[in-house]
Amino acid sequence: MLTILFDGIAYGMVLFVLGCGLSVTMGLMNFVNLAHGAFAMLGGYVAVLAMQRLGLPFLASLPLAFLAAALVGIVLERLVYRPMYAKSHLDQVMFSIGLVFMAVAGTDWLMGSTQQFIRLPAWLQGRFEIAGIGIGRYRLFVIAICGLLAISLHWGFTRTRFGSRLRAAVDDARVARGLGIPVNRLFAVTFALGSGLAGLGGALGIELMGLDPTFPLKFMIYFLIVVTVGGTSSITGPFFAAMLLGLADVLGKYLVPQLGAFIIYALMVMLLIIRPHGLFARGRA
Amino acid sequence: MTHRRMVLTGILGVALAASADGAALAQEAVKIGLVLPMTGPFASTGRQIDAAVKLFLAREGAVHGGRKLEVILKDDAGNADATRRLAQELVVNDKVSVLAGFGLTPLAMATAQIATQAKVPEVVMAAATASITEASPYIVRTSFTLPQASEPMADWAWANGIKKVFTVVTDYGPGIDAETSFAGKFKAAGGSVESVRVPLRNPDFAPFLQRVSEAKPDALFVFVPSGVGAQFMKQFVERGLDKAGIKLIGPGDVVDDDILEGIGEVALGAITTHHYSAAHDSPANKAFVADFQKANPGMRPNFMAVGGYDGMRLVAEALKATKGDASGEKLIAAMKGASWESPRGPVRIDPETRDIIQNVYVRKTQKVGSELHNVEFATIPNVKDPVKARK
Amino acid sequence: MSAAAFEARVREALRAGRRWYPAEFLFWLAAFAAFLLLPGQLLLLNEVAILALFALSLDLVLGYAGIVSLGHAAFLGMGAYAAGLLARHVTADPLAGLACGMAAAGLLGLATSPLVLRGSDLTRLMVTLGVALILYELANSFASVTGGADGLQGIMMAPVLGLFDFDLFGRTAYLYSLSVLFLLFLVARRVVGSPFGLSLRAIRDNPLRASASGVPNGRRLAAVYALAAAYAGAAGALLAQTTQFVSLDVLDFHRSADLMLVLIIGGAGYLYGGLVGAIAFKLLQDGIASLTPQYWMFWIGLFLVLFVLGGREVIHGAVRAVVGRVARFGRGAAR
Amino acid sequence: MSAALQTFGLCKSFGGITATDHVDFALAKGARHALIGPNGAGKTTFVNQLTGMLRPSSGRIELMGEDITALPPEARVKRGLARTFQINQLFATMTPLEMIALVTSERLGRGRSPFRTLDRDATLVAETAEILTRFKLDDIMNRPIATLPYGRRRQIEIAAAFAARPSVLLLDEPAAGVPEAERRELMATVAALPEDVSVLLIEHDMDLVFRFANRITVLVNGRVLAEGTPEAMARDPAVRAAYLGEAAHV
Repeated sequence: MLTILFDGIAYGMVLFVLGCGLSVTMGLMNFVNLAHGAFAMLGGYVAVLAMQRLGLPFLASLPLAFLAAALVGIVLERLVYRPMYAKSHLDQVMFSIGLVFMAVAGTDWLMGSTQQFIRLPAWLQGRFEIAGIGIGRYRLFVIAICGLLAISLHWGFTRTRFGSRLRAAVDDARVARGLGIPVNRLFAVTFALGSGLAGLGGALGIELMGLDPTFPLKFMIYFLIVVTVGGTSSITGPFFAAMLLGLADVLGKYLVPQLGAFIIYALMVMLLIIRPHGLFARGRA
Repeated sequence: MTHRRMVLTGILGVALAASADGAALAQEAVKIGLVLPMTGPFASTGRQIDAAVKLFLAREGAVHGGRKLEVILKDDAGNADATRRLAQELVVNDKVSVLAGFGLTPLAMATAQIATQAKVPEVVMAAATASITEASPYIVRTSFTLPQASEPMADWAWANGIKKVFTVVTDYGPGIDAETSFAGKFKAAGGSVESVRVPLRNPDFAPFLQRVSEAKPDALFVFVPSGVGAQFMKQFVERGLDKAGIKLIGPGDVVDDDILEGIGEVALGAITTHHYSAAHDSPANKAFVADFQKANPGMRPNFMAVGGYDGMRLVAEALKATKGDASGEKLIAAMKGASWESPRGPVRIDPETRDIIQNVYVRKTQKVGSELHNVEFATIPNVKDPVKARK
Repeated sequence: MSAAAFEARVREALRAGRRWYPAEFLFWLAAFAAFLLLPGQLLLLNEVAILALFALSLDLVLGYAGIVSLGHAAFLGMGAYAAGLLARHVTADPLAGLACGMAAAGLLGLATSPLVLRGSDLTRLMVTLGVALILYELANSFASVTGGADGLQGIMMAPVLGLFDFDLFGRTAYLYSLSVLFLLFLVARRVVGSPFGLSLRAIRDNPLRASASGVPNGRRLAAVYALAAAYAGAAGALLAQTTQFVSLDVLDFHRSADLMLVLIIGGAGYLYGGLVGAIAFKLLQDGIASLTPQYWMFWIGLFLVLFVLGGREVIHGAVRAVVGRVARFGRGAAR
Repeated sequence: MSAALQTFGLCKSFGGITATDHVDFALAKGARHALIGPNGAGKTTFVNQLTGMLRPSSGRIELMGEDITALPPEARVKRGLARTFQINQLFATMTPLEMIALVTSERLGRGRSPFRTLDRDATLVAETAEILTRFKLDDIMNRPIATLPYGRRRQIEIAAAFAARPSVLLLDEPAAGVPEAERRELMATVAALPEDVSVLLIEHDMDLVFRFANRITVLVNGRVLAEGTPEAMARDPAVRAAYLGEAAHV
């Protein structure tokens, strides 16, 4: 039972790293980027390629996944995302779905439709037991990395100058602009960071979630739940949302396997019923 | 005429046709409508079969029974509505004499009515739920049925000292088939079985495997669609279930040849029962595998490929028997009871059920040279689909 | 000008909204003539008609009431399963199935409308998506009823009106779907031009003023949402009946996404948008799929991106130009 | 004489800020009443509560003696309470004709009928024509509202409110932003409203207020500072200090 909790935490951690970038970009530009998962997939494939073709070790492929996704994030933000900010939510949704479709088909074309795999180094394989709780080494590794990331992100968000500017911009972009905060550049940086984190999450998640060209579609709803439930004004919100989601998903499947994925969707709709306006709302008067 | 939908014609034997006898040239080609998932999550099935069909035409020529075979390939992306419409269009507009392909059970089932209505044989090359051939008198199968592959596993497991089994199957037709047939047979032998079903769209097996680990069975019987096997195997090992002494058994889908290298060494030691392994030790198979890999570098033929290859063979044999008469009733009559030597071993179409009768092999996943293979070590000859055999 | 004369002018101006244009006659004439002119394409045409009905449904909520939805497939699926199950277990009569599908989907729309009507566009997108996903999982989980991932097999339909049997060539299927589409279109046309329809436009334009003008926004939106759901249910029922098969795919996300695409191609808010979009979409899908059968998704995606990035004006300009030319031609012919 | 519209201890607070503070207010039947106050005095918040766009924190609102505190805006419209907005709230894609027809059709209870037609409804046509004539919108009735000049749109704003045939009409700064030349005509329209309609005018322009109103309420910091005839208000030292004085200096 406790092992399951541990698994759920690991799962939630990966979801957090995957989704937190989305929540910040959504909060900052009020932009619905359904293509966020495509960046995660990109990171995953970069990691796979780095290991298979270049023969890099697993640990070295992780930063590469981050950098590649971040880089593509910067370029795309400049070229195609920027004109989208002023458009309606509907347009944004259509646009990002289009990107997802392109990413899915393009990846299929380049990489084939089969599942991709990585070989973990030996020290990350297998498991050990502490007080009767089976602990997977890899999951522990994931929790450690993601935990560190979460803490440093939280620190960066609340304690640094960048963070305070970011928070000001999320709160009210117009006022922030008036105060001389370069919101556009701030956003570009955040977008890159968020994409990069998604890429890293994608690479970390290969072992837990699998990786194939349909990844962005399969996990889109998970990211959206993280953002929806967690809100967009902090790091802690999405963090707890991701934990909740990871635990609910894993526990639900463990306890009532026949209901499968039903549980998390029901959870989401219930949350929406309870706080329909709480979504994306940032305590406006 | 359908200029609208330019078709991907899979003819490789154009050159061969030139050297064929004059009668064949005079007669119209026999069109085979091949409907496969070439995109989407099951695209690997489609690509294997497509490659095998092309290989058949290249190796055996396009002319059989005095008629030229012309393959029209359509992509249904694994979507049953599309399969049905494409099949219907193939029958109505392209006037195909045979429908073939069908990567998944729902896709084959959705087309059954069309086969019946149009009196066109439907050659199922992949889908493996037992009941498919009962959906229409025009359905013939050259793949396998899951009960066919699963029941021998129950016998082997019981005979090898396994008493308690936990089954994990994907929650759709084939999975349920595998679970019920295995559990039925194993329980009848005296074993005990616990079961969970995993939703088709399920990324994380951890919670299900955790249940398995707590139940401490002697063996874990698993069926998942072929692409998903790798993830399952990895988590199985990561969870330490192999070290806990739990054997991994099941029909061969989980250690699919196509992805076995990707699964890696975690697959070592899995015991599976299946009708085909690329490592099957026969001259026919060695040649088949070699030619396949020459035509498709980097791809290893799996049980889907052999199903596609034999599907073409079946059509060719039937045409030979009817002397080129491609009317549906004649063809289906000729297909019943047809037998030939396949890369997988001797096979025969059961005249009563139109399902395939074939050997089922017990295999162990091992290293052969530098590659991973499912090495066969026991053979159960001439297995009929047990579900229909009992009726 | 006398009061009576002015009243007559007002009446005339109010009637203008629901007057039939010659181009419309041409459109429907062409649709029915396609039955004779394109006998080899009836299966595709049947799909176009069903997609058009589905798009009409989304146009009612999006174009006329301004509700964005990413989960319209929920109603399509509901209608399809309801009609399919009725055919399997109760009666094989197509019209009964159609009514059943519409009723089931309409009720689902009514039941979920309170969820959808609160909150912002973003919330609506999420909730509609969530509802569709839940329905998908429900259909998947209750395999004993729905057939789960294997699909609902063994639907046999009786002849339409007891006279026209469904044939392999899709003749009955197309005429049946087209007739249902046409009738429901007439109803929609009437509804849109009614006081009710006017109040929907009011809500879409300015909800604040609408409620200050005495329009009960919530109830009106709920009503049109349920109506649109019933339309989508009808599309689902047609799909189930003409293919005699229902799979989980009817509830899949890509159905909702494709539908959005259909409507943005055709343009929302003038009823014909969905119809024109459906024709364009199917031709596009078919054309692309035949050129690159494996990667049509890529081109659809690219199309979407370019469309939003600035192609919309171009396409709608072209559509308007063609429609305008046809309309002028039609008027000329009418004289 | 009983009041057309009356509030009892009306309060509204947002977080820590009290925008409406125990307001007891009565609008007499047939009155020409003005509500004035400096910027941020809570005038619009007060109106929004009267019409149901905002829910009061506490207190009661009565229309013609009936408690309407909990009713939604559209129900209040049905009971005869209509308003205009400080910033035009129009249906941008409609024509003036359609907008007036909409309000009329809702007043006549036609709005829930999906199968009626607008043009075959003689009552609806007659009423719509009457409103269009009264507000001199007949020449532009078929042009999209979004294309009309601001002054005309301001007229439509009032016409749309009036088309609901209210017994109480709340005008929220009707002349705001209207150029001087058109202002006269606009106020003439307001002055020409039938006498049986009770009108509450929220206005900044003291000139307008004194020309139009026979009673004035001064709202400051969400509280009623004073109420009385225009003359009395003009003399009231507290009012002068709080508001008029300021205005005079501007």
